[in-house]
Amino acid sequence: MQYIPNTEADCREMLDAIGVRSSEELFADIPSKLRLKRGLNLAPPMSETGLRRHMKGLADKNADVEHYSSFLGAGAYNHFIPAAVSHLVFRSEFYTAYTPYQPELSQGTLQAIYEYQTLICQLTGMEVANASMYDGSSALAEAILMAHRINGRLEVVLPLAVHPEYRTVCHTYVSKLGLQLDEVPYTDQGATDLKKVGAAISDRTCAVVIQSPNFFGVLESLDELAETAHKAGALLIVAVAEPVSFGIVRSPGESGADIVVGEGQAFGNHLNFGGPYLGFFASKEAYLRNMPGRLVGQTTDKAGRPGYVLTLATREQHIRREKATSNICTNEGLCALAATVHLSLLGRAGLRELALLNLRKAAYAKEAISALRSCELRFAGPTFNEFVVRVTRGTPAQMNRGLLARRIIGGVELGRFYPELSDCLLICVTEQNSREEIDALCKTMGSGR
Amino acid sequence: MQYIPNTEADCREMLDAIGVRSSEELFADIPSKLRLKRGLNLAPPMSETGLRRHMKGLADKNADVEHYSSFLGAGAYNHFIPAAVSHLVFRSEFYTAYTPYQPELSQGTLQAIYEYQTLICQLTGMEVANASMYDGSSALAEAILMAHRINGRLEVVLPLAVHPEYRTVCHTYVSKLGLQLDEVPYTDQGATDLKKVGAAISDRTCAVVIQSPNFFGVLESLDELAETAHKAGALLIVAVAEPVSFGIVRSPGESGADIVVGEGQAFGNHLNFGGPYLGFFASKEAYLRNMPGRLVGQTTDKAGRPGYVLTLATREQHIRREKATSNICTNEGLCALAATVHLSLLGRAGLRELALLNLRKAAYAKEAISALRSCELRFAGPTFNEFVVRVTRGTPAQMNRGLLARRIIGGVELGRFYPELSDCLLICVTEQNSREEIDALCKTMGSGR
Amino acid sequence: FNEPLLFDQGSKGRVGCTLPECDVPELKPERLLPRKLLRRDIPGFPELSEVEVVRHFTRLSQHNYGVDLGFYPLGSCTMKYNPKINEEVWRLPGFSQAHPYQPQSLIQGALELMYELETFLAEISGMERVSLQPAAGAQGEILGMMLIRAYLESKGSPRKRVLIPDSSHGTNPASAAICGYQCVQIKSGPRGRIEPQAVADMMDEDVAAIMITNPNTLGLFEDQIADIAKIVHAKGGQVYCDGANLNAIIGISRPGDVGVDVLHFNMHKTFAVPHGGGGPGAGPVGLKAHLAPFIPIPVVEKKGKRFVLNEDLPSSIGRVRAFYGNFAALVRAYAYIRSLGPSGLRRVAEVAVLNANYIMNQLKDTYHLPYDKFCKHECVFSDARQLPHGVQTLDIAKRLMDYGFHPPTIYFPLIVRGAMMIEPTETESKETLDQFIAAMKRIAEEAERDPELVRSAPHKTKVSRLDEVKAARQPNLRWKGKAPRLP
Amino acid sequence: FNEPLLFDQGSKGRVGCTLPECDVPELKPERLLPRKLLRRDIPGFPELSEVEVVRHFTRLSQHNYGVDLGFYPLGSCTMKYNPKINEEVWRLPGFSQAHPYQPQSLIQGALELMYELETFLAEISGMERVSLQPAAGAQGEILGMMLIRAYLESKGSPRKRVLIPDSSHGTNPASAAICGYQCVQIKSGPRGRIEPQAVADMMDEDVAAIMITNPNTLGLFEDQIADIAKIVHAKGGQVYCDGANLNAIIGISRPGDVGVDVLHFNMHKTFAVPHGGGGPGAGPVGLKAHLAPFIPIPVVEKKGKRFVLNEDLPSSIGRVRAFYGNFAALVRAYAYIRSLGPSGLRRVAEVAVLNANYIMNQLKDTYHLPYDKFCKHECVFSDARQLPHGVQTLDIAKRLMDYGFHPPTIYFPLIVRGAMMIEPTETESKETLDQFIAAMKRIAEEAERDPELVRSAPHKTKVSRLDEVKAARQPNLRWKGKAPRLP
Repeated sequence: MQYIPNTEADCREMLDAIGVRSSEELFADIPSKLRLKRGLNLAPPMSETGLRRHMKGLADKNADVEHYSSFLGAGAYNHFIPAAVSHLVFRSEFYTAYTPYQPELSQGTLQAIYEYQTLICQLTGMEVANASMYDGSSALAEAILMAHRINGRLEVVLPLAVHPEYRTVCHTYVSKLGLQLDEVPYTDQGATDLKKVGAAISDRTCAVVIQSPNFFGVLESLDELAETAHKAGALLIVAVAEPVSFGIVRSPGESGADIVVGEGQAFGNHLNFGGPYLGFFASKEAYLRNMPGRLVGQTTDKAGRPGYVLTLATREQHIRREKATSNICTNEGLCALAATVHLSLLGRAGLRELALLNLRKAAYAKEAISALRSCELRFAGPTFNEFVVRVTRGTPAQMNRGLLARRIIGGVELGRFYPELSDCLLICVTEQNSREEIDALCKTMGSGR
Repeated sequence: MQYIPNTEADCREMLDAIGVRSSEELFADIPSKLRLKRGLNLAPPMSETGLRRHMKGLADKNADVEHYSSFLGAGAYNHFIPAAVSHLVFRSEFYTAYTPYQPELSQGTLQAIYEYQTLICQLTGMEVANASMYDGSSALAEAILMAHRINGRLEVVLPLAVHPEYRTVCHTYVSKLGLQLDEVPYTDQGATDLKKVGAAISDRTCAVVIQSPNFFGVLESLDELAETAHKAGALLIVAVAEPVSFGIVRSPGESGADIVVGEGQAFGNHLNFGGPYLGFFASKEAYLRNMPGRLVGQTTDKAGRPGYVLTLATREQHIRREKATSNICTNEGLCALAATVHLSLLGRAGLRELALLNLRKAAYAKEAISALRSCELRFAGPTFNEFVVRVTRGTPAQMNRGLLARRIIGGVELGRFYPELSDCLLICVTEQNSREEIDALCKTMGSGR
Repeated sequence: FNEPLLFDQGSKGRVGCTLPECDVPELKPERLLPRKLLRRDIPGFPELSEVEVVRHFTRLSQHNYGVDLGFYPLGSCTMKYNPKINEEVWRLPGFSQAHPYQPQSLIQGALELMYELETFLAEISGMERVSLQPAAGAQGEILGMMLIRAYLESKGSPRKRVLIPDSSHGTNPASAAICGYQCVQIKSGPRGRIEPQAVADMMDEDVAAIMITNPNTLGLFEDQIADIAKIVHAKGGQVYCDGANLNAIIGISRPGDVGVDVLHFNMHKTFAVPHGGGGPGAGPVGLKAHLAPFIPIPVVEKKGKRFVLNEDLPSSIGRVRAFYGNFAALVRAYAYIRSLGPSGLRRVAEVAVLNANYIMNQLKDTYHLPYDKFCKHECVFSDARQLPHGVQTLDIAKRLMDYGFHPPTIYFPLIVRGAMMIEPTETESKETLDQFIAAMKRIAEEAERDPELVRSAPHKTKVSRLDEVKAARQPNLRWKGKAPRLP
Repeated sequence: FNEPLLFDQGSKGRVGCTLPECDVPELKPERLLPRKLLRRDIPGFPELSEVEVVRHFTRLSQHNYGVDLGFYPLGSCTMKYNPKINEEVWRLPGFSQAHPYQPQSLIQGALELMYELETFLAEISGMERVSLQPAAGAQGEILGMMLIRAYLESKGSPRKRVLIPDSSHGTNPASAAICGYQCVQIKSGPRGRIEPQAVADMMDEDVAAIMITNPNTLGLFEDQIADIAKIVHAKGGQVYCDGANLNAIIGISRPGDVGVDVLHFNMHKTFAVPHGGGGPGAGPVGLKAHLAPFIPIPVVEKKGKRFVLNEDLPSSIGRVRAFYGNFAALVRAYAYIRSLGPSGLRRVAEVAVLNANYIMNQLKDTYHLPYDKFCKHECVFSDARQLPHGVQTLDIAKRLMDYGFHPPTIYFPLIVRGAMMIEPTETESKETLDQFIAAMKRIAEEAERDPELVRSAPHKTKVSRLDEVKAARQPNLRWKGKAPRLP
């Protein structure tokens, strides 16, 4: 029992001090009929060696992006993580701490979150940001709930070019409160049909949601949308699933967004088979008190020294209970720390360079693929590091099988989410894909099987 | 230049402050004819991604004991290292520190070494231990030099059953000072021939060296040897290359050893393709001032609080220069820390259990191999976790090739060190070898190829 | 020493990491994107070398307290030791570097782990299915209430109200509210537990569910839970159990056996997943068979020897997050369960309860104990005896820091005025408990002898008490600096 | 907070790790080994859980100062930043889990790395061969002197004496002595450098070698080294160069080009291998072709596309350690060289020298500077101006701790009374240097204004000045406790 220090003898002493004969007596308040009369039916304990071996066996049944070339994106991005990130994030003072309820013992966590909030504001071009949400999808759902708290309206415009799983999460989260989500189609540019958005907006519209780059990798035109939404008294919510784009693409804040949310996994967090990821959440300062989640603020101590605390807790559930802005308690603090470290390392020049590298690599792949006879680009709009390819010979599934035979994990088969795009693949290219890998991808895609 | 913070602009400011025009001027004292007139002819710089990929490529050209079953020992042992060891040893406060010259900023390192010294004393049964040596072989050479400092004699008895590379190191180290090393053969038990040792000892004998378990894995009889040596005024130096044996085998101190040295790699240090390893060094208190290496002692600060310092430095080279007990400056502090952590985790019961497990597994393998028609045990003496097998069908090299085809790395081919044992393999079995692996080893060895 | 903000360090042009060289044509961004979409710069963004970044966060870490440094008895948070081997295994490339949309043939290990973990959690809790999707306990609560709502809707009406005891966790009412329910509070009885009669009085066919925390936040087992469940079920309601305190009863009593319909687990409490200074955690939800049709998609199923992700559940409520949950946290929880096995898990509960009772027993003569006898995983004291000296719970908490301990949870549960909620967990030794007990006793003495010493604590931390009122009144939530910097 | 010793913690029967189950017959040890060889117990050995061990060493770590926490200007130790990627790559299983006696077909990556590293070090130093075997710089010195001795023996006589400047590293004389040589000291000239005439005066055919540190421990380049080498060579002697200070000249001047016959490198100085709180390091030795026959076995050679270990060198001096050297340190040094490339390595020297000159320049009006003008990688001040106030170098060093810095090397080199030897390295920013300079200036003021404040420093560390005399007079080198403990 290496994790339970007390031995039988230690326990004996404690039982004696308490004045009971056995630990059984301490459970006397659990009526016999509520007891489990048998041992749990679980596998027997394992030694550390045995566990390591067993876990390695399971892990080895999975493929990973270290051992395969991968062109998967769609909300989860394979970016390089400098060694310094995990070195710092796995300092046990950070990862074995709880939510910083006692600021005097938590200045490390608190200052790092304050820095994280600042970075998110800088990236999104917004005025305030919270300490993190579960992931991009739930952050988007919370953004809709926030917009509803702000203007009390019930209709939300939700384009089809938003990540399909994000849309499902929004439906699941908001439907109980009577909110209605109106879908809007995309154009042949792969962008949301702004005319249709305009037509869908009315004075009942709570918010317009837009993702950019959207699920097809296409950059949306936010400025017009902001104007249209604001005219109708609705809020513009911008979601960003690939935040590396912030390095080269104009920020949503500059385009007039009211709330900007998204997925921060791309910064310092591993793919982790889908989680934990990092929901980021920023808004205009005017809406601060309607914002969900934790906030860290700077203040001073009794000696006048600067220090950091959790603040504006009156919005939260442990003060307002059912009137809280959300029920979020534990969030993704360590993921936010990883993002903060990674962004600090990248810095002003590095983030731009990284974004540019992604843009150029994807452009190179796009051009090479568009030259193939077996494929064509499905959409014409400007893209960042993802784009949709229509397979003209065979099926996307066949093409992916051919790639896999060469240890290449191809694109996401879009038929899974869009029946009308069942002949399409969503291909993502990052700095992790060398030119060699891209050439191998194209060669195999072009070979017709 | 992520490791060089100062930018060109920063450098400019500093040059201005110094009052020179270029950094070139700071090198004006190096005469032009002593300058390198060209750039270094080295590979161009690599990005972190590129480096990681390149290093992984090199590492993948090696086999490792995680991906192969290995039965190699012979001074380097494959033991399980609990995850907590590297977690703690790679806390940067430990590994980015220098030798603790300033004790007020180094209490962590110093207390850990004090604990290490205590653990080594407990294991070896000796009274004092130093803060570490480079490895087992150089520790043995230093032990001989120490014995020479103590009694001034020049002849050393060095049995053939001592690790051959240790013997070479001793020769290299001591020959310049006129010391003479007399080799003594082994018996058919695989033990050092004590009669021959007795015959070799005289009043010119400085020290008798013995390794136990010796290079053949055989446990030597230390008690008689101590008596014989001491009668002649010589010191008994005991070397231990597999210190896990301390968990179940009587300590050299109990048998009368004067100096005990050895290789501590087995505790918490990876195989590392041979280094860094950990030389440990212990002796009787009477010889303390002749001991080489650093020592940490407990003392008090001005407020009377306990604290730790490097001490008895008058033995060392920065005080006595050429009269120093040795020239050791940097030693293997972090390896000693790893050993300290590992031993703390194992503890009193765990170390015994680990030793017993090794003993039992090796005994199981020994019995199974002795039943094969293609092999026989070469020596009859008691062994810990290694033993010598004579191959009776084919050659050791053939047998190893057959094993390798099944991803088993067999034993060390002894012909490399002992021409008379060129038909033998040295097989090591630790807790890392499952019964399944041992059975596969035996089956393949028995299959005659 | 004070550590400046990232933004107040560095120098123009510094970078902290290298990127791979561009091996494709280096086209200008203007050729690749419309000019109006391009960003020029991010004023004020950090410009630091790797050295500076490493030092910054290393120093910040030393301004933090974690379980690896000492006792962290935050009640209801179960701050137990996080095994180091678990931190090693989740980082294996097959887990940490797998993309969620890889073909199913390439994720068999991940699916097997999830499938098995679901089985383990079902066995531990006595539930019939488990969704691993929620990212935290509070999201588990939302999911649980959504399942109840969906089930009741399928029976004709979602109903209107949810009963919540006054000793419940703070997130419970908010979770019910997000699902569109009104909350009605039930008062605890004099024994610190819910009385069946109180439930019966409130229960009608507009009540969707009762949300019970068991053991509750007083550290007491709700011994009448089976009767309460019967009352609720009789009117067609559902029983939700907040499983945050499962550590006390694991292997001893199963919520599923005593009438619970839905339960959330906290992987970062009971199953030793580190809390990360505020997440990520994971909050799987266990449910009874009648709720299974509404479980979020996708679910892992076994077909012969293969594991598959099934999204085809027509009645599913959908998803509460993208992909499949906080997988890396699930890996650790799985490893923990495999390490301990059935006997080890039961021992966890036994020692956790023994440790809590030991503290309760040793301190009950010094501090006011509102509810007596035996507790489960935690005990709750109040400051009633110290208040006359002008020393309150907050002061005691801050003073504990000077003795090297993290304070307990304070002012919660709300039903105890000035509550101190102490949960030692099973990973603390008797010696540590004795040191904590001694410190608590000394503080009680100090409160009498030198109350100002306690009131002005902490004295040994990096900062003294912080002005929280100022923080809330003049929110300063980000660095504003002087952007843009000088060229 | 004080942390008790391992031996004063824990409780009988605790263990901190699990071992694999015994899957072979569990025979009693008495059946496997003679009874007289068996050990019963190790009295006093630790009995701790994993939790306690982790907390113990986590707390101890916080009682330490490392480069990752701040400026560490220990002169001659080159405490530069240790890149994190290097710590990651050496732990790859192919490196860290490879056994030294694996068949050569299974270690091709390791041999390739060693082969290439030898080439790199030869190119950097201008030497013709490199032995990677020595475990540290001091072992490199021994090896270097052994090579010289072996070479001279092959020429007829090992000779008797070695010339060593008074500014040499402390280990030099001891290394020469171990190889059987008498040491003769050469006084530095007024410029802080060795004068050729002084060497010529001492040089005869009994002198085996001169051991020069270049740049020397005053931080000055031995600008007459080529002439000195000529003088030594003319009498058949050899030139040994202590390469500890190579950081100052890498890419700028090569010892091999200026007459050096043997040189040791410090991987844990110049090549960013972490020092580990006292090792492990690595101290490869570069040599000229005439010494190559004596190089230790084995050497890595390339045969076609394969790499092989060659042990067949009949004139080899043997080995200075088992196996092949501190391989894991070599992996890091290799990675460092590959990261920086030729231009990066030269930039290292340029910035290291610039940083040292900046400090020298900014402090020369405050502290006495015995040797002026420009320095290389380090500068040496003395306490001459502070002594009149009763403040000496030791006091200044301790007071620096209160400002958050590690002190410089003190009282070395011996030729400067009260020396403070400051080596900033290239990995420090101008801001850090400015903060250090400001602290040094403040301390100089304090020495005048309030000397007792400086004399009684440090004030902010865990312990105050420790009684080193007591430590040496009453050596307490291990815990003795009361073994055996109570049953």
